[in-house]
Amino acid sequence: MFSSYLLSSLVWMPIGFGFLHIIFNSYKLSESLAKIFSLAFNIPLIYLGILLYQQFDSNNPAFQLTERFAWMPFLNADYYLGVDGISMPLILLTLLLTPAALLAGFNSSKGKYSNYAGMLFLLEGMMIGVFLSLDALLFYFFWEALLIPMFLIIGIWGGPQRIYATLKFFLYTFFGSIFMLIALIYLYIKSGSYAIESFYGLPLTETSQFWIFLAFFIAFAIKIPMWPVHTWLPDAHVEAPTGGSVILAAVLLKMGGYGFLRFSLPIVPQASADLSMVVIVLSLIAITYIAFVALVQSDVKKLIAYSSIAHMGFVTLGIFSIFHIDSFDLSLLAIQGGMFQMISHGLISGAMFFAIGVLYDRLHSRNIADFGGVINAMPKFAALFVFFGFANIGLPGTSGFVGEFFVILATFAVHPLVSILAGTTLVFGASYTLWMIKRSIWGEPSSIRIENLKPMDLRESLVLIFLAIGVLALGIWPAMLTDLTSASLTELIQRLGL
Amino acid sequence: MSVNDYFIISIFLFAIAVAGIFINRKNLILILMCVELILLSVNFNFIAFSEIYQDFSGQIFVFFILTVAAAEAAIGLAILITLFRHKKSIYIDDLNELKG
Amino acid sequence: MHLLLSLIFIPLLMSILVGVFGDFISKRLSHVLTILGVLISFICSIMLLNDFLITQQTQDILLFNWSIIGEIEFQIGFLVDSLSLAMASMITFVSLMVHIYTIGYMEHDEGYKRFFSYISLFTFSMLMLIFSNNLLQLFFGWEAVGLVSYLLIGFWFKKPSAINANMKAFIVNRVGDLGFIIGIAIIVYYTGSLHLGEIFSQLTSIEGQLISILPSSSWHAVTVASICLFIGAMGKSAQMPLHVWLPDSMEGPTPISALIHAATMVTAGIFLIARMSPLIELSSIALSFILIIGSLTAFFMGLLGLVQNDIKRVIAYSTLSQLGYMTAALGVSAYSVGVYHLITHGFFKALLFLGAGSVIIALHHEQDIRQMGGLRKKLPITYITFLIGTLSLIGFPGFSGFFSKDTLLEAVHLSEQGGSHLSYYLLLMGVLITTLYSMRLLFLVFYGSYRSTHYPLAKVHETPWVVTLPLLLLAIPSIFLGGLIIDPMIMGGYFSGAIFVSPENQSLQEFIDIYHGVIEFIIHAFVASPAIYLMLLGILISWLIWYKNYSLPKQFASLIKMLETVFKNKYYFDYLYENIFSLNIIRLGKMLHKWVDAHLIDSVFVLGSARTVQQISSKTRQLHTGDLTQVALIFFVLLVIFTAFWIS
Amino acid sequence: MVTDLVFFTSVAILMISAMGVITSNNPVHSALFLVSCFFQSSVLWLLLEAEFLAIALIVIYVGAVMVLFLYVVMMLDIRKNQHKQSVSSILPIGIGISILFIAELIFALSGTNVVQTRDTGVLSNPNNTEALGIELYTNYLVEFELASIILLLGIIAAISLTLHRRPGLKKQEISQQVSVSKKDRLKVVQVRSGEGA
Repeated sequence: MFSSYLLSSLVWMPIGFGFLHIIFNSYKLSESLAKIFSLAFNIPLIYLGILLYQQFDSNNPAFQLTERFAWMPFLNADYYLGVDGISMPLILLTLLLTPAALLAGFNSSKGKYSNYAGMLFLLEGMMIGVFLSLDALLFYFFWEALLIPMFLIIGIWGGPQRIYATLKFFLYTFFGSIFMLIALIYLYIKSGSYAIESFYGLPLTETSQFWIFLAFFIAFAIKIPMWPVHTWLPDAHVEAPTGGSVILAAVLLKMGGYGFLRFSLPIVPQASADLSMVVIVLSLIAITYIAFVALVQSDVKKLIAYSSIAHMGFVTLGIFSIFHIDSFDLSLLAIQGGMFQMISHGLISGAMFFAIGVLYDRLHSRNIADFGGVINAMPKFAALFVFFGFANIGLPGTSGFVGEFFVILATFAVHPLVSILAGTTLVFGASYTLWMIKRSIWGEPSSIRIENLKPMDLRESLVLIFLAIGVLALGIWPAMLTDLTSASLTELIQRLGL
Repeated sequence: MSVNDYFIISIFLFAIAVAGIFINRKNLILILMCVELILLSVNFNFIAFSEIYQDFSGQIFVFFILTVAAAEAAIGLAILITLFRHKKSIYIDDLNELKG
Repeated sequence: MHLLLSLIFIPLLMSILVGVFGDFISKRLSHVLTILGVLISFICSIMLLNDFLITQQTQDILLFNWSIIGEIEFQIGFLVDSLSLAMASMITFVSLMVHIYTIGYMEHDEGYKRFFSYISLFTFSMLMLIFSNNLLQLFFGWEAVGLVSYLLIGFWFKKPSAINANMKAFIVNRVGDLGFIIGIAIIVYYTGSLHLGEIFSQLTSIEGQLISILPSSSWHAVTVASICLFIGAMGKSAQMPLHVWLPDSMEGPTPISALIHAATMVTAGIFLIARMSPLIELSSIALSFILIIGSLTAFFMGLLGLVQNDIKRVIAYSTLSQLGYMTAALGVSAYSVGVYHLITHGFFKALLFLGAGSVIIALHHEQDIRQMGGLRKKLPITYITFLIGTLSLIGFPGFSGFFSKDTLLEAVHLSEQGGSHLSYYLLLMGVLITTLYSMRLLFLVFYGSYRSTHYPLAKVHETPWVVTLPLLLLAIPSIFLGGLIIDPMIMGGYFSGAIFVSPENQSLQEFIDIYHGVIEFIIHAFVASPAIYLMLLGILISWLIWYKNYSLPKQFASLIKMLETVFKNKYYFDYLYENIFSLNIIRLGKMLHKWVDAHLIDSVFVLGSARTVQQISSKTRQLHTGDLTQVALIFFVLLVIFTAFWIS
Repeated sequence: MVTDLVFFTSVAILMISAMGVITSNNPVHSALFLVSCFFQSSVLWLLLEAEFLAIALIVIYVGAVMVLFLYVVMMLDIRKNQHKQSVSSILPIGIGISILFIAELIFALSGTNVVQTRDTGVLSNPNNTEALGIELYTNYLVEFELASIILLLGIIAAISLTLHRRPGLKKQEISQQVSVSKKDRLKVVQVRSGEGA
């Protein structure tokens, strides 16, 4: 049964689990039982993920395993799901990171674990829904609906300034989405259907392309986020609970990049090409400017949040460079770099935020000055933290390297300066990450609390080791991801006529 | 005297009742009374039309209006009493919870 | 193939075993495992070298496809040729010696197992680097050795100076890596491949291309690519102005100073340029650039060694200076000579470092040479081996270093490359300076009287055999290796398959033509080159100053004082980087964060829009008096208006 | 002629009373003026053949609703000096708008020509009360029942709104007294011999 409605199961099963958890809460299910349930629920989901991976044909660029039913016939909106090479890795990422986020909330859910898990499952289902929807209205539905659980996660389990942060997060992203909705409605009027495929290749005038691109761009740029609409991210991350940060950094940001690949590029190729230089410049600003800003952060979560922005700069840089590259191979390299960076950043930043959560649970501080000499009390944690730090820097052998490497290589074809500016991340990324590591991990224990830190427990080590293996595996053999995406991205580039 | 005169009575009664809402700064009871007056003016219309068209519907409707108005008055006064218990006042200027 | 894989991956395996399962194995087992790993590596590399010498066959092996993007193949594979095998033999041998030495040096350290895990990992990374057949893997090894170097410099992570030094080392290296990666990008852009063989076969597609990085200026792509690659090499091989990390890296334990920061990792830059010789050869501007940088480094960094009082730092500056020599050799297209000097230097410099380490252990972690003296009698083995190392370093005739340095000087002398005359004289002066600081170190440490007050001489005794054995084993190649391999390596064209020298840069050939054996080489050195006399002069001067304590004439004193301030401040490079670059970057970051992020974007745009809404609503909220009559009035007014519409 | 006289007298009193309702300062007076209004309306409705409704108006409004009003007015003890401002600031606008409204409606009325149909006697055959009753219990039965439910709801709502439980009031809870069990009241203590107080 699951195999014939695989995609629907992937979307609705987590949502069902989410509601189950909320029901558990109202029946006062014991905390430990809820934890066991929440982990057990992941088993069928991961199994579905494996099924999906097996059934997916990576050589086929088209949408696969599609399910289509009439949903709102009067609007020509269908319940239409499908998976291709672009959404496939993002779904796997979501499936893998949600357990990490669940585990992160075990001791920090303020006694409301059941609700917390419920929200995360709802979020998971909706995120998968965003990646699987092939109907614009359905896409929009999931896109907006997932703000609610995220809003609640930050708003209920967040830090002291959580109300400000949630409102900022919500209003920022909501503001962007409105424009996207307008664009989608316009496209619906033009094409007569909400199916995304029907938007592809619409004969749109240059002016309408421009406005549609702009509308999409605002929505996706805020989500990803790009400079200068990035300021919600540090605040949201700082106030979010660990699990919320993990999901936010690992998956939510990727929706922006996914949107560019699914909507902006194929629907309005002309406008994308015309405005690509603007995006490239903004991405370069994100990469360089944000690095400076990250360097001076005293809050470790803020630092990682800023570094996320810089890393996502590589995603947009890679995606939009393709318009300025003559050679097909290098175009593909650029866009693959962007795609790879999304997945890799998901793993690495997820792990970084998780690791910071481990420290936060013990010290109740995110201030770098309050750390220092953590290695003395928690050597294994320090080893993993330094490992993820180096993955964040983009050390070859970790997944962080691949995306940056691809993009830097490919953007040389755009202009040498682009490549050099993008390459400065090698220096600046190393600077802020190592400086942070130096102040937090190395050195003598800065206080008695650091000396008495208790080492990682099994739950924490398992998550971090698991993510570390993922990061290493992708770094050592990136082909397992690039092969998955290659057919779809190739088709995308060909569709653009480059 | 013609049936039109009843309409004019109705109009004046309505206008007086509405003006009563504006004039009165004293208490809510007066507003409730004005509402009763407004209902009365409406009833006049129904009855007049009933007479004009020789149709019972108008009178039936007035019958129902009377029923509902009675219930309304009872509930309105009950609310008023509850309100008075909470705020120790039914002075209109004190009832500005909706102030933005 | 199996030999090669075990050569490279067994150290990795051992490193993972010891690193991950360190809690479950004893100290003894951890060093046995890693030493066994490196020993296997060493044996394999000797066997492969032997095979190669017999068959003369270069092998290019594909391990797996890392990723294939369109037509661009990112692969992991190995290139087994003369260059990589020569390097591998040296690396595995030095690494083996260092492994053994570490048993003694780190005996009482908490991080004993961690250390062994790191150095085995380093050996693996270095082997990945040198055996790589493509730029991707080369970059991987390049960064991996950087990582291990970072971890090892900060090995004693409680020492603030150590954790500062490791961060500095990594970040400075990253500046170089930026150049490297841009170089790779240029090469991929023009040739569409990362595989070394394919790149070299497609060099025509890059030759003659112009790149304009800044508007209104354009350079030859070859030159830019070569210089970019060389910037990478400058970072790793600590050439001016990216040298600042190397002296600081001496904060790490001495064995790694010997292994990483003298013999192997820092020579990766030299290796890279030698590896890329077919590309570099196409640009004489790049060659001149390399030559000038190299000779400047050789001269100026040597000078700094004169004023250092830390035994390891003196040797570190000596390493910098020697790396400058190698770079200069590359600059005159004498790649084989560069690599030759690299190999001999690897041995005697490792010997010197390990010897210094031996002194340090004997004096119970005392590194200041002002606190030493007269240790000749107390530490006989260390003294003898240190002396051998020093003689080899200063190029005393007959010693290993003599051959490589003399060949190098001849190559620069005969070269017609732009800047080669200046370089030649800088390098010649460098010989004098090398002798001065080396002999100063020798005299201050082993001669004269013991000066330390807090560690009595009576307690000083020779170090255990695990320390002295590597010294003795390294002393042998430090004496003989140079003489033994000069014949095949330089004169016999051993590198002909791996290194390409374009016909117009064949200056070394003249030297090869007049070469008639080792003995004649030594005799020729006395006749043809002033280097040997400068060396002898150096010994004389240093004997006078630091042995006889002959004070300098007054008029020199003030000049020397002034120079000393400059030298002590290391030409103000650190000042420039730390106080001007770093500080201003942080200041810029704070400014951007405060003014752009917090004020402009957040206050003006984000909160500004919120504030505008608030202001508008605070005006409109006054309409909501909450007055019932008013509500009723509005209601009624609207009723009147609609009625008016309805009746009209 | 007599009808005209009755009509105009009633109208005059109705208008004066209505003005009295809205202008008098004392709510009791207002209520009494309102009673007068209802009486006059009742007279006028009689003229319109609505005998039953006229009587019902008096019974319901005068007899029940207005008494309720008076009760409430008396119960609440509204002090006369409570109001600081006896005339609303928006009074001129209110009156202006009211006049405008009157003008509008009269204008509307003058434009239409309502033609009175001949008296068919439907409304008083055999008499108004019976005719209305027949109509109500046949054609409007469902609505009639609904009206009763509304009244019921009104009763329940009024009671539940005004029912006021004062905390701290001492009173008997019989249901609780009855449902008491032994172990709530009785505690068996084992007293060791020789240790008892």
